[in-house]
Amino acid sequence: MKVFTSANEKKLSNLRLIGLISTLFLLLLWKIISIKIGADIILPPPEDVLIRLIEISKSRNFWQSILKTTIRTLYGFTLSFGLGFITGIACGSSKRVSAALSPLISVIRAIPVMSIILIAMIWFRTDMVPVFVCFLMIFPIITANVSQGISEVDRSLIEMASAFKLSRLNILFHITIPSTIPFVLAGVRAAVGVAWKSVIAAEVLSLPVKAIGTGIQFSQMNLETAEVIAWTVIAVILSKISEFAVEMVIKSRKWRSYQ
Amino acid sequence: MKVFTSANEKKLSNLRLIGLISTLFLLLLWKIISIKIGADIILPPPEDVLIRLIEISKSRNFWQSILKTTIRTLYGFTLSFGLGFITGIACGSSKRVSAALSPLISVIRAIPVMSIILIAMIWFRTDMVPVFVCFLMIFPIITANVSQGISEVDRSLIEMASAFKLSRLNILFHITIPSTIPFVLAGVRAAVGVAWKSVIAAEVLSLPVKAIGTGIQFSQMNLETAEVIAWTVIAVILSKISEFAVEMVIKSRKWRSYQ
Amino acid sequence: TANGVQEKKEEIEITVAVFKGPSGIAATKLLGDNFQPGFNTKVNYIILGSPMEAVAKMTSGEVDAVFLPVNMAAKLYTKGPRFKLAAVSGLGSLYMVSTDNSIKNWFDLRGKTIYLTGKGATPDYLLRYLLLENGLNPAEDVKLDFSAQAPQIAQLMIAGRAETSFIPQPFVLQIETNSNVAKTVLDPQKELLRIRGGKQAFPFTAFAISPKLYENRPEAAASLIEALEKSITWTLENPKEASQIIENYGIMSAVIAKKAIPVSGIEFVSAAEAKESVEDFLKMMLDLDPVSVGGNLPDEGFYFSK
Amino acid sequence: MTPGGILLEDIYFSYPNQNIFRNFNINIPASKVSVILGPSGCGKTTLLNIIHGIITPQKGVITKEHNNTISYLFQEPRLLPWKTVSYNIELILKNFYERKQRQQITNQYLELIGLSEFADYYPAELSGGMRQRVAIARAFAYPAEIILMDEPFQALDPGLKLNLTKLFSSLWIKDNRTALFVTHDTAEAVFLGDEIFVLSAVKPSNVVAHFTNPVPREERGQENPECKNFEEELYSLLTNA
Amino acid sequence: MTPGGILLEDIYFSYPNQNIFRNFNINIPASKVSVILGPSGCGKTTLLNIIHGIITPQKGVITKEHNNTISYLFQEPRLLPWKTVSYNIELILKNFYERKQRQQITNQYLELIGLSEFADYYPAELSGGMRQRVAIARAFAYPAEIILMDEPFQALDPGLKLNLTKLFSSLWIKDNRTALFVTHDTAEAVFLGDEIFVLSAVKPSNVVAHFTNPVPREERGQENPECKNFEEELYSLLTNA
Ligand SMILES: Nc1ncnc2c1ncn2[C@@H]1O[C@H](COP(=O)(O)OP(=O)(O)OP(=O)(O)O)[C@@H](O)[C@H]1O
Ligand SMILES: Nc1ncnc2c1ncn2[C@@H]1O[C@H](COP(=O)(O)OP(=O)(O)OP(=O)(O)O)[C@@H](O)[C@H]1O
Ligand SMILES: [Mg+2]
Ligand SMILES: [Mg+2]
Repeated sequence: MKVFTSANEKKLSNLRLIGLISTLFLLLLWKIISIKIGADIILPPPEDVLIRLIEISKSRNFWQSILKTTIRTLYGFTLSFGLGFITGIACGSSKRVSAALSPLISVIRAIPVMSIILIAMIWFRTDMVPVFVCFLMIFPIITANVSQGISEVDRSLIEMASAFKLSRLNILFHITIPSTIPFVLAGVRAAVGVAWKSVIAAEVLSLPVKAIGTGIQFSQMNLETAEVIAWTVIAVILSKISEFAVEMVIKSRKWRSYQ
Repeated sequence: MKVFTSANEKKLSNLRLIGLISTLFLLLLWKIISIKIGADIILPPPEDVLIRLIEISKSRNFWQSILKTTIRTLYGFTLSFGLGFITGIACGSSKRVSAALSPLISVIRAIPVMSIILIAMIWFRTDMVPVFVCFLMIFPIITANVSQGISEVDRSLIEMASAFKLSRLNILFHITIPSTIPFVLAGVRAAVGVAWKSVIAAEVLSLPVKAIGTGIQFSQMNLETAEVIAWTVIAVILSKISEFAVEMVIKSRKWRSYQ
Repeated sequence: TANGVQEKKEEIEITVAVFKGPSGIAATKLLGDNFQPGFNTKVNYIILGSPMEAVAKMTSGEVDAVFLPVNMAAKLYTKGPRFKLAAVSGLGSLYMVSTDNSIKNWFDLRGKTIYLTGKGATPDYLLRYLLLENGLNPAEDVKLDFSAQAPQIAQLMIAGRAETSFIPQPFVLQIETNSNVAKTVLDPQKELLRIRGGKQAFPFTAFAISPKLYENRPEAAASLIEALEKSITWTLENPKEASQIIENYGIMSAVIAKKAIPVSGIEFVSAAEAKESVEDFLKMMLDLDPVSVGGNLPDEGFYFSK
Repeated sequence: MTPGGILLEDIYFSYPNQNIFRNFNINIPASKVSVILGPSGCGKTTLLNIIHGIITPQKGVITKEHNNTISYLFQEPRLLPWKTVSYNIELILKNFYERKQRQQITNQYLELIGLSEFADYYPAELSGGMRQRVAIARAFAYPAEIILMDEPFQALDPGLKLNLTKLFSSLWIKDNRTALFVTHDTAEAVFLGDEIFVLSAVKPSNVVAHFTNPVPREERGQENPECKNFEEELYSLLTNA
Repeated sequence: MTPGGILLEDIYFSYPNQNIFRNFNINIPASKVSVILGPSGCGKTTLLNIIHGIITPQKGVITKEHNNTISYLFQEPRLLPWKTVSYNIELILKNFYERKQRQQITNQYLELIGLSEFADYYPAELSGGMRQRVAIARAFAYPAEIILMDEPFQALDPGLKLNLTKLFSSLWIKDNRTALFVTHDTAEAVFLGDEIFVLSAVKPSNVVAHFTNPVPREERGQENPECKNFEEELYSLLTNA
């Protein structure tokens, strides 16, 4: 015999607790490894990094670097997402377009960043090079997800639409695009981390005046490992924030499919 | 009035033609840009690169480098795919596991490669560093796709399974995993390019003895741009081959869903 | 072995790290002969990609002798695993190259965009110092662009896409031979001597050794240093053979090594001889940015003596 | 072939692993309601798909008037999960009407199927029968010269079924468009169908029986004994086959 | 409550945007076949889901024997698209039998529903009625003390329907398990049901009528006038409501 009354709230706070414990565990692990390695120059303990983080956060340069890197990442992400989405849709909707674009996409997908950076430097302002690198990394991820999504569109719905003679544009907007949404979301989830990573990596190479990557490189050259990690912590936090934003968007979706 | 007889083969060869034309067009574009830039040291014309490619392909080192880089990429890809898939499934199947792993995954997702490379160098042999970098890039892509896939599993099927009291393991293997396959494929498609790119980029940094990345770096040091591009062409071809392999796997899937 | 006397001490293994790139040239003969110092000390040679990699391995105790920038050596002595300076193996080989031949002195750089590499590394500090000394503010009067690596800067210079760069050998040579307009316009080595009044060009690369080596086997260390001196001399005299060895070890390609050997400032200066110039150089860095040398100058112990 | 009708001659169609039609012939008369009966899996849905043009037979001749617009009620509702009930109907009217008129027509048909209140629901929030009704509304609302329906009144309770068959009948009387539907319900077949085709159980499938409804439309009904007899004849044909 | 039966008391259930049950009560007797009739969208499927435990009412008491195993034939086939027909059935037997026996049972039920030839087909390669039959086989094959069925014989031709109702009857007579099914077909209700519940059209829904079938199981059939009368009574109740 089962009697039902409403009660279902503890779970969420339980999950938060698990997350917290696991974060503390990671910090502990870090502490232990740093003690084991026994060289601050390689891996300083968390508290040193915290102190250093507070120190560097006092400078104006710090905040400007964060701002600039964030702008670059947003820019790179938006650009790649936009172009990747359109290209993915175009390739997925027409075999001809796909055949025509596929050599170009393959090149973008495969070209080593090192090989193209010179050309990028000629074409863009140097502080746009990270944006370009970000594009090279993310564009293929989005395209791949979108075109896989399109190939998974429920064919019975497409059949329905063409039975009712819907225009290609209507099919695109009311069937194809909505069906690819889960794939686009997966792509976005995957791409968010890659975006930060690739922008920062490119900053380390191209060293724009204000940039997290420049901060990392500069500190690394000076063997200020605590500072390197302080910058890293910033990068992780930024990425986490953007992940969170993406999750919010994902959760806001209203409909779900039925069988 | 419509009369039907079988005929449907031209299309494929038509698509191939489009692909060919588009490749030729890219080569032409390259030629034009190289003329416009007017400096072989920045962008030599395609024919120079071809000649150089033939020259370097005569050395044994060339083939060994290709082999080694391929092995590293395969290794990195397989490792990240395996771990990413398992993690994705684990996180997608249980909110607790997800809460527990999420801090670690966020760190892996966000940590700039530069910041961890020092530690990586202590822990791995030099020629494993590219594998590690590849892991850092691809693991989050696969995890993201798998967990999105799980959140899209048709709930009516899960309901059916639990109505028939299927064990968690059976649900996992017979419902969850098959449903995520399209997402895994999307992830794989996206990851293949990233794998090559990140391995080669890491090779440029860590310069293992035999490696495409080392080839690129050496040629660049010698200001042999044609050679840099020759190596790049190799990278593109390798990536293209692996893409093709992935497409074959994707096409071999037997079932399709019905509404 | 070099020494007939059998040591009672048990054998130890030490590892000498050589980098890919110009700094590795100094070690050519050591590598080529697989030089062993004796004194029950077995030496392994490894080739590394970058100083960062060496730093990791030095701290973890995997590397006992290494070539690296002088300020990094100082910092690793004060803050890290107490490596000592055993010798200087390379002097500065940086030059200001430009397609604008109206640049006659450092003040003429005003308003220019200068391409250089390594923010936070020696070239960055040195250029800033020289600009300051010549009455220019590095942050305002010039634009420093770090966005390309040395080979890329060279490519841009040759193609006429960049006007002025502050770049090491052998790229200076490459630019001069491949471009008909770009020329070396300023020599920072000379300028530094002018300003600070020293006798010697500033030290660029240090040969540093670990406590394990200098405490347990000072004799072997001395023998190794001696061999390094010979190696450098031999390399400078036999660039052709040397460059083949360099290529075999994957340090550089032979073609480029042959060009680089005479111009890369490879030179042996013993720790004692170098002490004054090193101190002066570190002082200069310290004044510019204390972080670059680890907050303060290294003490006497930094300079190895047998 | 009468104009507006559909003539299939010598149709050959097979799926990769089985042959459905060989030398199949059927003549669907214009401006009449034709019904297809037949055992599960015999090829009724396949036949509708061929007639519509969704699938192409490997051989054969299909003769129908050019540019005939066709409305299709699929065997499954096939609603867009990400659109509301009303939008699912409105969407297919885009080629024909302005926004205002589309909404008006949508509301009118929602009214007819009794789902006005549920206009803003998503398909996942409906019951099975409700989804089927939305699909019916969509097929009815679509302006077409030919209408194909695959088990239109499945999953509906007897009251609704009665209302909707009557609704179909009254709509049909207005414009007499060519209609072809598949059903398993002999009462429905007798009540609505003018021509009744029965497909065979064995494959390749063929028309094994063809009846013309002896009762004129106005006189059909549960009470009419002639209808009863005809229905019983069909029923016994289907249950013995 | 009789043991093996199911008793729902004062059930309250609502979806986010509508209230389905308020103070809802029903007593499903053990070892009998109960039928639920009711207009489309009134809450029949919801009721089965509550009884099964797939959804939890916001308030109320459900009394059933602990650990009763329940088999459920959903309103939609819910087959796994990536598994063959036979594997779809075999899978749900995993908790009970060894591989050999599973295959044997699967084959036996495929035989009963007439799809032996299609054992290795994927669901997408079946017709609608064939999918429904696979779902029926799955629900029948599952060893359970209670069986819930949501419109079990929909989408089937009259011949099959007759066979399968007879099949159900004969299987049921062997073990007399508690059965509850939803249908829109009054003939089916009268032929199979011992207790017949009719739900109301207006929501919150309630049992508006409850009949006990006056005809004993052995005597039921199309020809029996008592059955006919009972069916007509139900039919007019449903069509007038
Ligand atoms: N997931 C859901 N979310 C919101 N509302 C729902 C959901 N499922 C069903 N409903 C609503 O609950 C009501 C009852 O649905 P239910 O499926 O129980 O009807 P039913 O009696 O089985 O109808 P049918 O005979 O058409 O299958 C309907 O009005 C429907 O709109
Ligand atoms: N996509 C497909 N691939 C392979 N075989 C198919 C496919 N669709 C249908 N079939 C086969 O074709 C035959 C006829 O299917 P169809 O859907 O036309 O039957 P139907 O007469 O509509 O049956 P029902 O009354 O059950 O809906 C079936 O045996 C089925 O297995
Ligand atoms: Mg059908
Ligand atoms: Mg229902």
